Amino acid sequence: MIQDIPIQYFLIVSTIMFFVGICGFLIRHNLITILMSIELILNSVNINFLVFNKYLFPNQLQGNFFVLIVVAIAAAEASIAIALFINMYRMYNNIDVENISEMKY
Amino acid sequence: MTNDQLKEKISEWVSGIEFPENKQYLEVLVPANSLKKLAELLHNTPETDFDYLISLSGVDYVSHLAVVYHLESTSHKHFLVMKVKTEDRENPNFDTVNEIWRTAEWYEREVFDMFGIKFNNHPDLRRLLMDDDWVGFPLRKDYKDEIKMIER
Amino acid sequence: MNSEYLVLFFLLGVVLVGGAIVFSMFVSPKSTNFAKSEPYECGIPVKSNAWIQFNVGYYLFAIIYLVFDVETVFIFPWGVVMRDMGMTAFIEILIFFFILVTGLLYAWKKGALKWV
Amino acid sequence: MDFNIYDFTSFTKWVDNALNSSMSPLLAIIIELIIIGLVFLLFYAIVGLLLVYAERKVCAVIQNRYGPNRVGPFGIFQTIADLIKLLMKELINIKHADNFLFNLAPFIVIIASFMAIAALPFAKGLQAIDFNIGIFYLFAVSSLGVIGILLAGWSSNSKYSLIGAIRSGAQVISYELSVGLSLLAIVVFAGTMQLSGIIESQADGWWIIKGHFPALVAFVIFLIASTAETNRGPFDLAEAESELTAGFHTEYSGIKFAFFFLAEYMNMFIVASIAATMFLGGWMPFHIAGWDGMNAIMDYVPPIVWFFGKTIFVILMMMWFKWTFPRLRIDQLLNLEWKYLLPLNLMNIVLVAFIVLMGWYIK
Amino acid sequence: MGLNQLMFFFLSGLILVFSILTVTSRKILRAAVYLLTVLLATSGLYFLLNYEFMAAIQITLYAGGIVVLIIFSILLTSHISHKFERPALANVIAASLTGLAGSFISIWSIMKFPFNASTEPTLDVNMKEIGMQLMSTGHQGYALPFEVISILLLAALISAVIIAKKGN
Amino acid sequence: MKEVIQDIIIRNSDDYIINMGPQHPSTHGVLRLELSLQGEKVKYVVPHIGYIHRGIEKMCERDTYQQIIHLTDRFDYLSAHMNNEAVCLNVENALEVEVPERVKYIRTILDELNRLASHQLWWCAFGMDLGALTTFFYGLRDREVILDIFEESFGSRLLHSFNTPGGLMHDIHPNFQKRTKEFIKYFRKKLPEYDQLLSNNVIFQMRTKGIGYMSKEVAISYGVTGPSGRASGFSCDVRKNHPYSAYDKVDFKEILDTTGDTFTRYKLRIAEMWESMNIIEQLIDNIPEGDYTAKMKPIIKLPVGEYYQRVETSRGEMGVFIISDGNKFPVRVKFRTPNFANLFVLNKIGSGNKIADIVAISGSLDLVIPDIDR
Amino acid sequence: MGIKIKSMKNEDFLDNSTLETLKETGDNFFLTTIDDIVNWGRSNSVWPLTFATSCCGIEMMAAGASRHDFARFGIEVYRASPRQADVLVVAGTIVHKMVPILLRLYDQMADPKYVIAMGACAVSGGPFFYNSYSVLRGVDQVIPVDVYIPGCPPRPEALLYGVMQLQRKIKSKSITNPNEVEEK
Amino acid sequence: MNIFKYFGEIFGAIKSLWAGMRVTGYYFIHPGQIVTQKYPENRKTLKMTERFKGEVIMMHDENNQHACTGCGICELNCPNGSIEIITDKITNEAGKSIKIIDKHIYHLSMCTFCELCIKTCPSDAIGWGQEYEHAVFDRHKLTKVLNHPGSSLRKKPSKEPNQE
Ligand code: SF4
Ligand code: SF4
Ligand code: SF4
Repeated sequence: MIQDIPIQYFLIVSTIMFFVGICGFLIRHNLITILMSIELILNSVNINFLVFNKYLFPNQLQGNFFVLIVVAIAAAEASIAIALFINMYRMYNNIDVENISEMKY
Repeated sequence: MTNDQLKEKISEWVSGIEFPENKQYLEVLVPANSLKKLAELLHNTPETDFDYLISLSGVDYVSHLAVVYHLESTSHKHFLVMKVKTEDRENPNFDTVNEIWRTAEWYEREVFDMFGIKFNNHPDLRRLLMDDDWVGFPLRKDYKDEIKMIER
Repeated sequence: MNSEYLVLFFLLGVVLVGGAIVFSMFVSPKSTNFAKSEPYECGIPVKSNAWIQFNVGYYLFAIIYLVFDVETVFIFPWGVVMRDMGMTAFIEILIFFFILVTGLLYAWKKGALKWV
Repeated sequence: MDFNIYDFTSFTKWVDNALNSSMSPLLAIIIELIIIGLVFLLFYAIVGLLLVYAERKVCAVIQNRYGPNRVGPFGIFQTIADLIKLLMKELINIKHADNFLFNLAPFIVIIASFMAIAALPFAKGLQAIDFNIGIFYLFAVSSLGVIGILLAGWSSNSKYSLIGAIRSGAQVISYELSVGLSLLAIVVFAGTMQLSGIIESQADGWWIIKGHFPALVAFVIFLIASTAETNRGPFDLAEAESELTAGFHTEYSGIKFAFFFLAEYMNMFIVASIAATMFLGGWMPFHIAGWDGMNAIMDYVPPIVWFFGKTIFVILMMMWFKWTFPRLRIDQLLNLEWKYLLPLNLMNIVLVAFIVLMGWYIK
Repeated sequence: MGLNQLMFFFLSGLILVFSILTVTSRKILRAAVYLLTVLLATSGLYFLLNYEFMAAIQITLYAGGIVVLIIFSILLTSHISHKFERPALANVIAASLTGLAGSFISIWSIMKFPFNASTEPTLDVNMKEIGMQLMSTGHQGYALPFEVISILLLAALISAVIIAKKGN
Repeated sequence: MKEVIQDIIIRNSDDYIINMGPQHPSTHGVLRLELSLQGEKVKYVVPHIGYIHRGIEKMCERDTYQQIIHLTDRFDYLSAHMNNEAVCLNVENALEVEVPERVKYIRTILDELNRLASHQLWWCAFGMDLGALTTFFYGLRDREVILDIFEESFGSRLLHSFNTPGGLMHDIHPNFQKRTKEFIKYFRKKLPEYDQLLSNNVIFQMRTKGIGYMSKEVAISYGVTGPSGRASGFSCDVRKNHPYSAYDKVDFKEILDTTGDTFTRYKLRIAEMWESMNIIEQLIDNIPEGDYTAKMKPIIKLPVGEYYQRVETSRGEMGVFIISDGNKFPVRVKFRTPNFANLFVLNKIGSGNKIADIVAISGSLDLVIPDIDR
Repeated sequence: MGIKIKSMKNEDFLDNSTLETLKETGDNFFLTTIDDIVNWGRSNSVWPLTFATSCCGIEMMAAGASRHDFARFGIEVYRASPRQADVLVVAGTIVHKMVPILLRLYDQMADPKYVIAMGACAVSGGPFFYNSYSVLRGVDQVIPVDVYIPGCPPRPEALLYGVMQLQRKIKSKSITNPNEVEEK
Repeated sequence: MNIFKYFGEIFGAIKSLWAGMRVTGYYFIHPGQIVTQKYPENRKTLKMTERFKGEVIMMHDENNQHACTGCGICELNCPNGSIEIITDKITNEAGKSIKIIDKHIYHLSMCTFCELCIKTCPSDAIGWGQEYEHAVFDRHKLTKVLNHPGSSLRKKPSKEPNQE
């Protein structure tokens, strides 16, 4: 645990980050921005994992491994998502959510 | 082929051909309307085989405008100068030969740029060396430009 | 105890660049004309505004990179313990590499590594 | 080797104690930070200027000429003159460009190199941060610089810079992998990622000697990949003069441009010192196990000299590359990475693991 | 105020400000740069927590990998003059209400919940430990996830290649 | 019926156009190339010329024949001597003046020296285009030695105006033979270094092999001459086909190759350098004694008629076409310059390659822009 | 009062009178120490733009090559982008078609910028002064020129000499009163 | 792909790269090969060749006399008008009115060093000067008057017959 900083501080930061991500998810139409919002959300989750690990179970490493796995999945997801976006862009010349309905695959 | 054989052959192909006097080499003066035909024949006939257009120049003889083609055959090594002329200074035009010798495309653009001679069916007849908005044809003998040209 | 050092070095960069730019802004001469603020293209006024017709190669490599980057991250902890763990770690990494190389070979075969 | 006359740990401890005893801990640490900051700022500037000068001289000699020799003795003030001039040069702002990002790009490039310097071990105890993941940290921050290049290229609204930026993006991220994997070979040998630990493990011989063949392969791959990662030498496609005029920094003028210039040289310094640390023993003197007499003599050379000597050696190698080879084309560049370096690297790591498993390296 | 707190407030301030900027910026590349700042600050938090490996991973994968990829795709797909439309007001209000309500509820419950910090001795997180656990097959071993992730990545690679090739 | 070679550029309004030049390090002057890009690939190349069109042909119409000489220096400034010679030979032929043997020998030697200097400059510029910066300095270092020889005899390094109708301006300097021989010895040692540094380098070979292929038909139809044409198997060496000066007295090979890619064009020029040294060595010791100029009237008037003379410059066939009406000024002078035709082929062999290849290809054509624009 | 250039005396330079009048009209006869430092930096690091139109460009290249080695004067870094260049060496003929481009390049250079007219063509039109319809007769008609180097082409030494003249001119300027930005 | 070919390629590549590095490396460790001449330092010893074309000068002897008769042939022959002859009429001792040179104006800024004027001058009055440092700040400084002030025509051109 960290001197002088209660666990709630970290949690508040991650919570706000999480909901900012949700807001971004809702208000933007551009797929890349939506992807960025998702990254924000995942990131806030990661903070939580680590903070819980640090404050509540300091003699274990589970939190760390979960973060590792989340990051790996995030990377895989991002790479496929971007492949899709760029393909969409090549077809429709823009990448807004509206076009998803037209996608063939 | 020797020059005489060439002469014979060419006068066989097209009528109205003249052979002006020239010390160095064989010269033919072609009427403008049979230029394309002669050029094609010269290029495609295996005995003549003029496949290399060395140079294409415009000339202003004051009395008339002319275009001079220097031709060579890479296989037979013979040399020929082909010439066309026109008296029309306002709107001179000839057929293009750029499908026969590709290099002619730019040479013709240059002649157009410098002498104002137009080439029918040329794919891209724009000014080559001068600006697009340049007025006049600089290499003509009657070209004058008091501002840009200091004469001596 | 390390984060303050990191922030310090971060700030050093900011101070160096920021300071120099601000200083330079005050002392350097200024003049404007029309052409100066135009983008440079060998002295020709920029005309076409079409967007770049990009190439699949550009981002395909980026995507493959991301995948491999994750793998690299995972191998590093392995590297540390390889000496201590011995055989187990060796076998695990062989499996891991086998899968990884399959991916690489697949991409290779598919022509994803070829620049078109 | 417990006793080392050139150990800086005691010195830093002493500074720490002196400050702590005279003021409050918070103030003490802030003052400490400021001192460190100033030292590094100075260090950064001096190394950058010297490297620029060195490169000019080296290329001059390679090319049968003198290089700068009229400003000060042997022209050593040449880069200072350049610096003054660049500082006094106008900063041009481009119309239609994204000014915020345009100005941000040099920050990112410089910050990335500063972050890397934080973890470099210059001598025993002379290291700002000794992470236990040291080398991995360096690997991590070295991937940040490319963002600056991408931003610079995009925000200048110029075709040349955009092409340069995209090229360099594809290039840097590709070679990042090879850099990481070739470093991993040494991590496997040393069994630790802590830089000080890695250096200690080379007390009886450098890894390039102890690890013989695979370490040599890793070293060569690291040299190639890091040259590419710093956009230098035969891999300077992002700023290929003869193709893209000045590449991604075409539109930058004055001091902003100078920072890109500086960052290139600092990155070169950083990768060279990583190479020196990982493969050539860092500040560790040249030791051969058993030859105690020679080892003792070697110990008298200060570690900082060893460190900089090795770094300069690697830097010279990189300059030598740059001034010898023609530039690669973008597809060949990526081919080299994906079809040659990466597979070789993976093979090499398996080989290293095998050698470690069997204990066939020189202990 | 201790140095730790100072650092924490600095970093979390960065995170909050820039994450809000990320979703509100109308220029897409700027949004990506803001996101980068958020991620870097997060890794600063990890450093503060003494999870250095996680922090470095955060930099490598998020900042150096995903953000670079995002920027890359932005470079390829959008022009510098491009700006987002301002989103519809109703949309904004709805989204921010959701966000506010959600975060209020969560924060409230966080404040309510009695976290009792563990008194167990803190494990010194060094790389050896992480590596051992990651590679070991026994109890608390993560060897299986380790291999599974490689398969996940293989799948991601293959699908990305297929998708990208399909465009041609 | 022979096949017709066509490559009309079809421009599209939404092509991604990027301008290379007029101010660009790799266009060697003020050539402007309009590249249409698709990613890194170039769809077509439109060369724009005229940024250094100086109206020399017009100026010639108001100059005497002696005065024309100094203008000819200035289009292909790297083969200044050959350009001079073309005009001089033309005037001499028209007047039927027999120039002394000594002049012929000296002219031939100077031609070859000039060709060497020009190829050296091309080599270093080509290396620099491909990013090998050191070649620039090595090439120019060796070139300086030739320039020193020139300067001793002509008083200037680059544009010497040393020919005059009927002969030469001065006799060669007494040191000329000695220094030329020294140079040949020196350069025979240095030329293999060029190979080690660049020709054998894998990176260089990867960059140039198989790039910018030009077939023999294309070369002839586009009138690509000089080393670029000969690399495609177009036997166009004027020195061999229509010998002038002392070329009929020396024994030399016309170097031909049929591969026609960028690397062949490169290799061919290196081989030409060896051949040039052979030619010089054959002549340098046998320069006959005699006058350095034929007797000429101070005011030259060509008889009425049209005259054409071809010489081989370092870039290809150069022709001078003079029309005279018997006055001291010509009616029309037309220079057929090699680079004009050589540049036009760029789109044909360049489109479909990458930006970097365009740089390599245009470098291998060895363009001198004022020679195109005149 | 002379301006010091390493290894060459003030009296050895031509055209000192113009320099003196320049200083007097610029009412900055007294240069401050800061001026000295700044001018030292500026004059010792003039990076040229790679801009060569014809024959003179070859001599400019020769001046950069091993024998003459431009780099000794700190002029090493040829910049291909006008943003980073300090001096525009007009080496070669400028024709009317080129004038807009030359102007644009000059405009795009960052201040302070200098122009050297190298060769007869750039100084006055040179060999193409008479009878040519397309040559600009001297670049000083369109952009302000700092140093004129005659010759056709000038020897590399002449260019180096011209560069030293430019350094002298730079050293005679003051930052508090930079010579007026000439409009053209 | 053939695995041997793969490694063979790598090996060949390294060998060829090493060949190039040997060349540059050789020069790096042999600074004696440097060919640079230090220009402003070697000004004293730097001599141009005797035929060097620096600028056109008019030869004056110790009595400040030259050989130019003011015939104007050089002006006529100069392709680009770099020479202007301004003549003056004076009456000589014999009472005859003759033409002498007043100003032989030479535009260095335009001269192309073609040597025609020197070649054609019937009295060999002009020749090449060795000066090459011409750079000035003011273009008008490049217009020179070749005959020195107060100089006069040499009485008897007592020299070998003209080469031409
Ligand atoms: S001054 Fe002479 S050498 Fe220079 S560009 Fe003009 S013609 Fe060429
Ligand atoms: S050298 Fe030529 S250009 Fe110069 S003054 Fe004499 S004739 Fe005129
Ligand atoms: S210099 Fe010679 S040619 Fe010219 S005016 Fe004098 S005497 Fe006549």
